[in-house]
Amino acid sequence: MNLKRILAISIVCYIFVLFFFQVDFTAALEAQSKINTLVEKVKIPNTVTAVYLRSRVYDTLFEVIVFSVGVLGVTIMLKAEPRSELSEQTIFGTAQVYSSGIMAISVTIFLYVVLNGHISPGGGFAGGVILASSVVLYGVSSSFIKALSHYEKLRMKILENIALVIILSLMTMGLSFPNFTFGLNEAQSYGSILSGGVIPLINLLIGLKVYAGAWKMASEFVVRRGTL
Amino acid sequence: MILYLSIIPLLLGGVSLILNQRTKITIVLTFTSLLTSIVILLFNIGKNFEMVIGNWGTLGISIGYDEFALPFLLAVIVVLSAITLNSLQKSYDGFFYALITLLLGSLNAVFITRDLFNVYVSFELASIIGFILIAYGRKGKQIWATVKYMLISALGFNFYLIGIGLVYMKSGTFSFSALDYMDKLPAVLIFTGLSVKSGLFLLSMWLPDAHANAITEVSPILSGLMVKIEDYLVIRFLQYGSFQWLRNFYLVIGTFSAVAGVLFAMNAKKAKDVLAYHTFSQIGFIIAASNMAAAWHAFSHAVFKGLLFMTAGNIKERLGTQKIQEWKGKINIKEYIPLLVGSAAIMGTPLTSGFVTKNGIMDSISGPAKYFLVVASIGTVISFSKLIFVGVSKEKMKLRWNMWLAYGIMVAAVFIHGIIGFDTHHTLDALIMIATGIPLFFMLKKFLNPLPRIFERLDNALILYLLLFGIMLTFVLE
Amino acid sequence: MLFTVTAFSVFYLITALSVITAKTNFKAVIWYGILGFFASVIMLLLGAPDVALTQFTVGVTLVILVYIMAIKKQRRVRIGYVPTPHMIYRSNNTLQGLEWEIISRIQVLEGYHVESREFEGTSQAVEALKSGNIDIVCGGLIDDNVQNLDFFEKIPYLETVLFKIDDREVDYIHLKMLGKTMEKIEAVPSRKSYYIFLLSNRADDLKNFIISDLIELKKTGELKNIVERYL
Amino acid sequence: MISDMVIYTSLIGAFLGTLGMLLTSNLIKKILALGIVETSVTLFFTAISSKGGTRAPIIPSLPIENVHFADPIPQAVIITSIVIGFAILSLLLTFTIMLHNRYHTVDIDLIEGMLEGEEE
Repeated sequence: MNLKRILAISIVCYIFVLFFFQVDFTAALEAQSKINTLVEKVKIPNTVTAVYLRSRVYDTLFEVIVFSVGVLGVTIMLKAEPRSELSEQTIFGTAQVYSSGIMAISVTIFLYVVLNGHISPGGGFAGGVILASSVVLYGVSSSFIKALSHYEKLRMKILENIALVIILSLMTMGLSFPNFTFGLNEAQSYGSILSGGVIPLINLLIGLKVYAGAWKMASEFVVRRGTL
Repeated sequence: MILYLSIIPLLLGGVSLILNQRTKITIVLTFTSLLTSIVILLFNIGKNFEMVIGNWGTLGISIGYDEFALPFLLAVIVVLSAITLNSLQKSYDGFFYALITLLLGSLNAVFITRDLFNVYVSFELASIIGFILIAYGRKGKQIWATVKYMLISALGFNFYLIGIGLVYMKSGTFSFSALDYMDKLPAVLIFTGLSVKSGLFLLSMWLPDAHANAITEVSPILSGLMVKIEDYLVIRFLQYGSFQWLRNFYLVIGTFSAVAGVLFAMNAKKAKDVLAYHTFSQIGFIIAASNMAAAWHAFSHAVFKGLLFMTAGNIKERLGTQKIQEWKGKINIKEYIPLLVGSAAIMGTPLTSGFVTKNGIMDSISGPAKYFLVVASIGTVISFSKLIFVGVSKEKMKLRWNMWLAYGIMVAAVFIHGIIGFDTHHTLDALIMIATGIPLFFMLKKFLNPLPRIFERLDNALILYLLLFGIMLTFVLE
Repeated sequence: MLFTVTAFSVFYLITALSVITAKTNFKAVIWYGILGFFASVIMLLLGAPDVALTQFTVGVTLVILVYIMAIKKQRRVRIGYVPTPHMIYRSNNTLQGLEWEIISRIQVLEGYHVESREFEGTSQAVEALKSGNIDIVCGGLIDDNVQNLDFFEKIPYLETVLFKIDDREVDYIHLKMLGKTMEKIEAVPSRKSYYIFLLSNRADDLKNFIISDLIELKKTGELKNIVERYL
Repeated sequence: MISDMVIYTSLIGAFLGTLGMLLTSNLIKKILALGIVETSVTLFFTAISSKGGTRAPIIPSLPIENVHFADPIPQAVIITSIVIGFAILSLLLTFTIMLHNRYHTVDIDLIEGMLEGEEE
């Protein structure tokens, strides 16, 4: 046991000492021309979103599928596992009030981050995760059964599936026709919400999809392991 | 056009993920995507091109197609169609077929991409599907095999990301062509980062556990296709300048893996363990040569190893055990023939695909490594004699049509490949190898006992991997 | 600028060290959350607000998930029983009986925490099962006693014979109880039936466990021993 | 200069994470250590993107100023990798729950010991 530890530490130290003397820091990076091209072609202020959803959208397609497979994998793998009891959750009054407040704020942040994803920092994934984590916090600290029921009430499952299909088809359109933007770019002034063409729509759908997926994943965990 | 090789299966797979309650629709979608892949592949055979998706220049993702990708794309189609046929009429749900469709898309994507980061993304999708498929039976052993695989491979992929980060810092693009002007460090990081999934001895010690414990339909995918991704990338990267110096290293580690894998396989007692250890050995052959012949050996290995794993899995499901001792006299002739064909191919018998491609590898290697590979070949004969002399029962057994078809596709692929490429000048060597191997098996039979599996523990596997990583980094120092 | 980034880098490394040297899972998770925070601050300073936002939100969610995972909470099984001699009854403040022997194996084999609750009659126990207050009902229930109810699972565990007295049917245990009070009964064996456990629909895992355990008990002959000890 | 420093930080972070994965036998802590490696790689990519400058690559108004912008491509790319890492870590946690339900422990030495005794 001790030998193993010493061996492990020495090997890892050796590797990283070699690393430090090898890394070559002389970079030939010039971002200006890339940014010029991106702004000229996509016409949105946030160039990261332009790369993420236009020039390298093929990667993002895979990313969306990886996330969906991950969520479904978690759900299906945990299906046969024993459930924990949820009914007897002790609720603190203050926590309930605060977490309801946080819920309301986070819905606003979700919409802002998602719809402004092409103008200011943000995007579908971050927005969806923000909303999901705040709902999980609400459920864990206040009433988990209430939080669980909204998934059925809002028909999130159907919404999520529709969102996935539309995302995939929009991305395929973007891959097949390089100039596919719904033609909104030209009509709107630079920097307004609608100037993104389909980008705000894709961001919103990714946000919904990620929110539903992350919430589903977290709720499966809570159902199996119990609340706080 | 070539882009749709991956896009169509991904789209249909996304639809099947949604419809995972309706098994029949997902099966139809799987076959549809297999058919479209075949059609698109037929249109592209013989071409050689590279292009950027959507005219983005260095900002976009480049894809391409050439002769190196053909064996791998063919292997994907053959193995996945056989697996899907074999899985019909068993109790698989729609999610399984959705995963198979997505796997088809992601594997096709790896074999056509020319972008370093896209390799990461599509490889990661394929591996996530692999993780879920290994644990599909929900048994303790399977879950532990998955966790081991996930931890080691996730660590390796972070090294890969550091490597491509260095490439980007130097060149400003993720395209493969940037690899021409790199120094040695990114090459080492990229190779070791990906090699956790390559199936080489010492580098991926999680493999026997995962391959031997997975369910019948999944083992062929893991052994036939998942480990081939890294083999393809090794062969592909060798075309670029900064990887050339690694060729000798590939030769050494490939030969070592070929011999060590055979040593473990000869001593194993369980059928799927034997096959899993032979993955080490055959991948060793491929990596040692790393040329066009190796690419075709990857194809033939995918087919005959898939056939062997599928047959062994079906027999295990029927008899309830995978110890070869207890199979004696219980195997039906209809299961014995695929087993025999697969074993003949892996041993390199003339007229099978293994003979053609193994000779191609042997021709391209010179020096002392060749003798070790001959030893490994004889060892292969010894260890597969266990499966050949297993004894056939006279009982009647009804084989369902889909299994007939599944076996038929693979057996036909083995023989067609073997007959097209048949060449007389190595026939005598192959026959001599088989003739020495079988008597040796009967002599050594008593001394063969399973070797300890101490290297396969999680911590030891991680330490071995990092040890080899350290050795490779030492070579970078001038 | 350089100073700020240096300071946060040092903090980042200190928190990383704290995660790997933390004594408990709980502390490790808390340090991991702080690590994600420092990482996203560095990213923000380096001009990558998108990455910082994503990293921060993912970090928070992961912390929540791991936190839930790391808190060990055992499965609780609540048993409602109708006191019945031989089957399940309380003596010297401990439960005893045939059914108790079978059910309490969950406690030993699966490590679940078992709580018991007493009911006066079968209907009250079934009512409690319906409202989700208990998971299992036992106490000499027969297959015919409960019908047309779809919110629970029946698990038959022992074969029995029903006897006919006058115009009502009585099972073996109740016949024995009657035998103690009355002098003479005319009991005619009428037909076969089963003793059952009633399981809440929500307890799939319990159902699987009890069924597989019963098969094992029957195979090893232990069930016979238990039955003989009490009847 | 700043980005070089962050590159060093991220490499040391990856080093600490790798060590953490090797030195503990607690599965949950192994997963957290893997998370450290992933976060460090994310930092590495942001450091690369800021090689040319540390101004966020968001252009509010059109004539593009000639200041030192960060490179948007590594940033966009690493967001993808964060998402994939998140999916993998949550799958790992799922499998940890399943292992805990079967073996009642998260200690890998104990789990491996129990598995060796298990047949088929």
